[in-house]
Amino acid sequence: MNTWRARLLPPALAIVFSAVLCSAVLLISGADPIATLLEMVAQVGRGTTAVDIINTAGAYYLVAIAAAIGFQMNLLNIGIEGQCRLAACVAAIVAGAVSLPFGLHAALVVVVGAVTGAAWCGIAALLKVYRGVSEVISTIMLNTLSIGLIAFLVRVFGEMRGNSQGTAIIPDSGLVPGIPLGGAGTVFGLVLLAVLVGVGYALLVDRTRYGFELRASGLSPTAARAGGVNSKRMILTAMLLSGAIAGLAGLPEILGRDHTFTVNFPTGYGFAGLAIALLGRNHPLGVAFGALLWSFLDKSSLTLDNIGVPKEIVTILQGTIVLAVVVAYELVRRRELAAEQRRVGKAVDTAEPVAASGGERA
Amino acid sequence: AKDTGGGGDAGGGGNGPCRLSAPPAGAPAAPTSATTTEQMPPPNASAMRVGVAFDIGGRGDASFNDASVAGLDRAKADMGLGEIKELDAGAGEPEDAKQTRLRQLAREGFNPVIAVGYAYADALKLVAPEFPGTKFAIIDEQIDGVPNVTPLVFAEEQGSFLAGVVAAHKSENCHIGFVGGVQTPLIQKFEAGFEAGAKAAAPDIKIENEYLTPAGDFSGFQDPNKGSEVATGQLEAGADVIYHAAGASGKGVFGAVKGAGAQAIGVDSDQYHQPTVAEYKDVIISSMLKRIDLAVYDYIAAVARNDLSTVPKKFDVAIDGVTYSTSGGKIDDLKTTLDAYKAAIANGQIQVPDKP
Amino acid sequence: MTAVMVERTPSAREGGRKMPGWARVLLWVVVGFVALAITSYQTGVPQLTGSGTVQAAVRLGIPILLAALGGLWAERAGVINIGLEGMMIMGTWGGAWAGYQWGPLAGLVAAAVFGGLGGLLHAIATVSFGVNHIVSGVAINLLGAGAAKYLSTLIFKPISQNPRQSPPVPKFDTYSMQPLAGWLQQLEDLQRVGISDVAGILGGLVSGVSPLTMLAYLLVPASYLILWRSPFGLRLRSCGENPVAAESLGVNVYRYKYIAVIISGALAGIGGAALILNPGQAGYLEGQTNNRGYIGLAAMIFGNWRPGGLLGGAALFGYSDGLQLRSGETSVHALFYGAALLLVAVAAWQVWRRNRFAAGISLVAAAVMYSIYWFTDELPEELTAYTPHLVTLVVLGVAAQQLRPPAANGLQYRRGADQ
Amino acid sequence: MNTSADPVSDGPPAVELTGITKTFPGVMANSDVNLTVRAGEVHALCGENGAGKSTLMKILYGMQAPDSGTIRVRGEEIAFRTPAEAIRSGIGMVHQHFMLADNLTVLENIVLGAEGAHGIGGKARRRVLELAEQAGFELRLDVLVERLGVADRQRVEILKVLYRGARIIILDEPTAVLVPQEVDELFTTLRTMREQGFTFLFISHKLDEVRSIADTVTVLRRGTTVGTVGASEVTSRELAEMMVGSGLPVPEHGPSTVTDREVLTVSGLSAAEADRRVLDGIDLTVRAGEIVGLAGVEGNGQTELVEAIMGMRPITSGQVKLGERDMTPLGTLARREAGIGYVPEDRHRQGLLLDESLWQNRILGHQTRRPVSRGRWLDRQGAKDDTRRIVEQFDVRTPGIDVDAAALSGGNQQKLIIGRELSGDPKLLIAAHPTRGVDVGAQAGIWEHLRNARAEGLAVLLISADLDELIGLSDTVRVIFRGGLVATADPRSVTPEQLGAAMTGTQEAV
Ligand SMILES: Nc1ncnc2c1ncn2[C@@H]1O[C@H](COP(=O)(O)OP(=O)(O)OP(=O)(O)O)[C@@H](O)[C@H]1O
Ligand SMILES: Nc1ncnc2c1ncn2[C@@H]1O[C@H](COP(=O)(O)OP(=O)(O)OP(=O)(O)O)[C@@H](O)[C@H]1O
Ligand SMILES: [Mg+2]
Ligand SMILES: [Mg+2]
Repeated sequence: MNTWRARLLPPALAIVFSAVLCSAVLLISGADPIATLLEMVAQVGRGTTAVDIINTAGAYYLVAIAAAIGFQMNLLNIGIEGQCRLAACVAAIVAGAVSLPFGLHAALVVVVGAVTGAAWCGIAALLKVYRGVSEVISTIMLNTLSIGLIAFLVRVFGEMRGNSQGTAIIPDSGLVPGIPLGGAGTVFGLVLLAVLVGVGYALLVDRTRYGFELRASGLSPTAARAGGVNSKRMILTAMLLSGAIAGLAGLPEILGRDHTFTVNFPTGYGFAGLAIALLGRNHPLGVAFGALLWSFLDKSSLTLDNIGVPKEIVTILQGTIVLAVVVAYELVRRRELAAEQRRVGKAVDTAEPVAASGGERA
Repeated sequence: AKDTGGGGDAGGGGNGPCRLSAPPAGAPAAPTSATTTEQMPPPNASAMRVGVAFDIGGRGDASFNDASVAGLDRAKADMGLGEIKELDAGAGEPEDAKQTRLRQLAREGFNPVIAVGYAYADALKLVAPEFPGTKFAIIDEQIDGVPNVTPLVFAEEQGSFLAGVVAAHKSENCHIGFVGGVQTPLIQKFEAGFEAGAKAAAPDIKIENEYLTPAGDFSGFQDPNKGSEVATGQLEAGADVIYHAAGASGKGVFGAVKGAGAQAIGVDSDQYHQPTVAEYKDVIISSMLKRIDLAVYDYIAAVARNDLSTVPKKFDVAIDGVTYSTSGGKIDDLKTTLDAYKAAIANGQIQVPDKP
Repeated sequence: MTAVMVERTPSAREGGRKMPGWARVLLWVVVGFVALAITSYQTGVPQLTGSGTVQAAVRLGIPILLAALGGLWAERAGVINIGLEGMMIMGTWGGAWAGYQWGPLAGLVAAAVFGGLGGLLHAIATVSFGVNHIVSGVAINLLGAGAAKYLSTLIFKPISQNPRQSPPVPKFDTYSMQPLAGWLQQLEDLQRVGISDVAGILGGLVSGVSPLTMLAYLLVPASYLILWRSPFGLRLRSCGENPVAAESLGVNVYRYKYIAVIISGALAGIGGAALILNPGQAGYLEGQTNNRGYIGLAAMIFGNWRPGGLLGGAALFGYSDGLQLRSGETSVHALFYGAALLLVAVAAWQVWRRNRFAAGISLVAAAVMYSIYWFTDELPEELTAYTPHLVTLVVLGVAAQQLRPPAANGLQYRRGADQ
Repeated sequence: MNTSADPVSDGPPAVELTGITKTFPGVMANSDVNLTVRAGEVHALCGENGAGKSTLMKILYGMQAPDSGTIRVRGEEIAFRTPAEAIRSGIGMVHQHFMLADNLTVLENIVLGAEGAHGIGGKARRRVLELAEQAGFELRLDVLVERLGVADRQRVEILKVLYRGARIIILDEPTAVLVPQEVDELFTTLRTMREQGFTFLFISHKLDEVRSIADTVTVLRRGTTVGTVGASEVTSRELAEMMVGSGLPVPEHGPSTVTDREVLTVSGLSAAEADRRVLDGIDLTVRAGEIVGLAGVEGNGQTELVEAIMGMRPITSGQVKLGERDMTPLGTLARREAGIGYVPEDRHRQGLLLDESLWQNRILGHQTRRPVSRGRWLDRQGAKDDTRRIVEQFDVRTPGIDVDAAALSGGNQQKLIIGRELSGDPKLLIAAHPTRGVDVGAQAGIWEHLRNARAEGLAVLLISADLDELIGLSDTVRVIFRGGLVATADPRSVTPEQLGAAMTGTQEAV
């Protein structure tokens, strides 16, 4: 399954398939699919859309890597949404409350974000490891609970600005300067954090012992156990890691643009993360591609109102892409395995010495 | 056996109607001269292109988005606007989506651009300075210091005060309820005013109040199921007039009220005439009107005249920016009382709190 | 000379104390009820056992119950269905669309059909294409939400002037089991210890019931009978336990999985319809399912993949939600008292099972609960709003290890492949 | 049910397979197979692993479709598309791997798929009891199958087939998991039923058994029929030669290499599972250069013992020592690092990452050690090089080390595992069923490697269901029964029957 064909064919197929399906839907509702696509592409060049795509892709990348770490060992961290929001909230509260020199301040905030995310995910991890509670259910519950907790924290530690409730404005020392591109907007400085996390993730999974154990646990928990992998420890650490990275996802926006956490903090990052990780096959580059695609669809869809096409078409497109991509992967995987078995069969046939050379021995 | 509609009686352990205090006397008749703009002939604005960025819900939400639509439509009819472009928001969208929406309108030459909802506040602070030649307005948020932004804000607490007075007078148990959608500062203004009004009219009154969700969980504006349960709870506790500020969850409130044969007060626009809740018409005795339509109309007219100073600083009872509706004729008997309170608020005799 | 040297004779095995399953369930129901009744009087919060609260619990619990039943059908056939939420959304849309035009009955049917379509898609993906069940479910949730949005923009907007809402939809009427409901109401009004509590709870169950609610009630025993007492159900369950074996006995596993998942979707769709067609509900409204599909899944797991159990899960959720919505912080606060009582009961049970350690833990937890009750007057409103979720999490944490999912749940099955 | 035909009738053959060919990707499982089974006989199928026996039977049972060839049942040509159709023609199959749903009751398992006959209620129950009585089985119908032992499970399988009114019954390696006494019981049942007119297709690797029960034997080799002979006319040796085309390998004792250096010392080891004792005070010693064989009927604690020694299962009391070092508090990885190699019983589930390349599989279990890792980092090059070494030394037939483990045949997968577990100079090897389902050639190779390692001072704990293998390889044989070690046997003098008696707890009889 290591050929480029096997890697690239499925997403390409999926995107084409979804595009065809959505075109059909568009045609039924009387819109021109080509014009719609052109309009969406054109939108990238307008205003700050290009930069917004990059910025949001950064956040998406982080949540998707958080999801991918879980997927590597068949853990489904549906709680990314809650971890991301809660971590953003707590980090913003801390950021607004302390005063530290520039740099150190932001570093502290990043650490607080990661720790909060990890801790919130850790509840699910502990419940799974010690009480056998499915992480799917516990993280769903934790997502909802995080909403209440955030509301509580914002009320107690936050302040009111006009009609919006938010945490205290973060002083300049806590901010992370971005890369200003004039009228095109400002790329968040913490997008670099996403890049770093990506590199770290790639190294971790491919080159380290921990990464190997992670993958092994996912591919076959029983084999991993027999191979000395401590499954409890793996579940715990993988969930903590996943939560920590999820906890970073809200920070680029907060430290780069909003300078506060308000109760209007965007929702839906968690599920986007799951979908993007699937799309990118948990591969560091694949996920990057997925994050950019997702972000592009999100941002460019803002223009669809302009040409009278319902924005919802993009949600349908996203859903179809996810489904189509996994189907395509499965089909390609089956074909590749059959091909490989044929190859092995051939190799064995040509090298066939004797079936039973075991007759003679000492 | 089939439960016949309205069979339940809400006044189970009732304690009878309230002892009512007299309406404030001696207040001079309210300065009915509404706004200055109203009296002038509508200007011609046929060349004007108006951009509108809606909050979640958009055109047809039967709430504040729709109220601004009403203002736009009237402006178009009276002043002949050249073009109107409306853009919708998505649920839970990030800040940059709002910015993009505003920029998009400004860049395409729409002027003025009206941002509906306080959610646009931060985005507007950022975008407005980028387009100094474009005039912006924002509904429901006070933004100062940006010269090309006009805030259009309302004294919801004053309108809700009147709703409180209505409720106190109409309650047969001297027990009323308030259902808030999401516990945000804006909705708390409704609660504060309602309570103050009810207490002013009947100092002994019992008031239930409950929010569907805490701040940040905006599903409270979208969950009639919960609205219905909360209202039922209040009705069973003895309340018999319920005022809601719960967006689309209000449907559930009306449903519960109708089931119990009690009375309800609507919010924002005249819900008696609203098609989406037409089936509950008969229990809606009044609505607290928040005249976003008026604000939008005034603002467009002011832009057309190129004189923004005529836009009121705050749309309050004094200029009928917030008021009550009488459709259905259920509170015709209260008109004088209400107008007395109105006058007292307008001339400062009564100060309505905006925090509970 | 013997080649085998005997070392010792094997010892016999010992067993622990056991109790039949039904008796345990009954016991816990009784214990829970007694704890509730005592709490209700000691804390002075009659709502805890009021018929109003119970009715609210029923109304809030029915969509969850139906979603949970949907989960049961799919997972008993070995297909994890996390796409319930999406199917429920499809159901709400379908229910509103047909209900608006042809009345509530048609709405109910359409909701089942639309939910079933979601199930069909899930079946195609998971059964025919071997897609990971959770992945497919996530995608279906996206698709369901997207499709409902799109359809409602297309179809509802011209009528309701609003792309996110349907026009008003006619509702089912409600019925009460008279004269029983009336008698129970009188009993409850007497406010006598015990009797009034029972009357309140029973009264809540038999009054103000809509046909849809009745259908949901019926679907629980019906699911049990079909799944556990009919050949069809045996075959369906065998697909969730050991599909290879089932196939080898001539069971068409694909077909049963398809049927199960489609039924699952249809049940979720009906759950969506409960949000549309029951009295007091609005029509279709974007976002109105508000994660009830997921909660349904949790209720099913909570109920150990059994109809009776998931009924309990849905009831618990509906009850705590109804309680917190209707009587707010005070009653949730009182629940801590109840929790302390229950934990004492658990401790007693553990002592009986000779599990000292668990008994000790339970007692400590009971003390914690009681001190929370004692030292606080009210809980932050933001947190009580999510009582049901917290309760679900805690109960799962306590009970999860006794759960027994179908053996082949979530596994990919391909015909002709070994294992 | 039709009237009982007299045994070995002259009518049309019960089953006639002609020219059956079946290819899997890369494997020709059956090529032009011909087989004729007379009504009322026990017809045995022999052949080494992968010869295509199971595949042929699955084709007859409608579970797999042949690429070409015809099937006749009682003279009538039939093309089965599903097992249901085969069942309707009176064919039943008891699979090599049991096909039972653990979480369903015995009754449910039996009536599943055949509910049409008597429903699933009282009528069905009466019918099953009736059949059980006929076959001489005693079973409680309402217990969950997960609570049954192997022999009982097999009875359930047979009842399943009978319940469907099958007259032609395929038994795929029914004796592989049974001890001799249970085998005898099974054969008694088969003989009775043969008298009643049933026809059996019987697959086994154990040639003595084949000769004792079968009327006719057909031998398959590499997917084709080698020939059919009367069971009474051949010796086991002749059969074996037909199967492999040369002499049959038998494990043989070399000179003893046992030292008195104790490598593994297990003392007083007990473990429990949900109130049930699964290990009961085990004392066991394995010395350097010694192979200790563990005999026992499946489910008597051998799996649990291995897991406890590997640190994969919590214990309630006792101690495990490697040399002088106490392993008890250590985890699995630490035990592996200390020098324990482990060949798990289920290579697909426990031995391999099927969807990973061979060299990634080399890392599993060794992830902390050279040459496959350096500290916290993997050494990819080192892993690849060492995998090439294993492929070479252990004769793993593969085109390269980048193919997925799933693409390899069972025997080659097993060789890879043995090679891996003998890497890094282990002091102790725990080998659970190291040659199960491995063909004769590979089997001999694996034995060879075990013996060589023993000669170099390796201590081996060998678990096997194949008593010949146990007796042939071990220096000492211990018997495990109900979680306790109940007997010790000297492999040089013990017979399989004696061992079997000890394994079933009837050792007094010896
Ligand atoms: N589903 C399958 N896909 C691919 N190859 C298969 C499949 N089933 C069997 N084979 C291959 O077909 C060949 C014949 O297998 P079969 O199971 O019939 O052998 P067997 O004679 O029953 O062996 P054993 O003694 O191990 O049971 C083997 O090489 C096996 O690898
Ligand atoms: N379902 C399947 N799909 C694809 N390949 C299969 C399948 N089943 C078996 N194979 C292939 O057949 C070969 C050996 O399979 P087989 O089951 O005959 O092994 P085996 O020697 O009998 O081992 P085991 O005893 O573990 O089953 C392998 O190449 C395996 O990949
Ligand atoms: Mg095999
Ligand atoms: Mg076989």
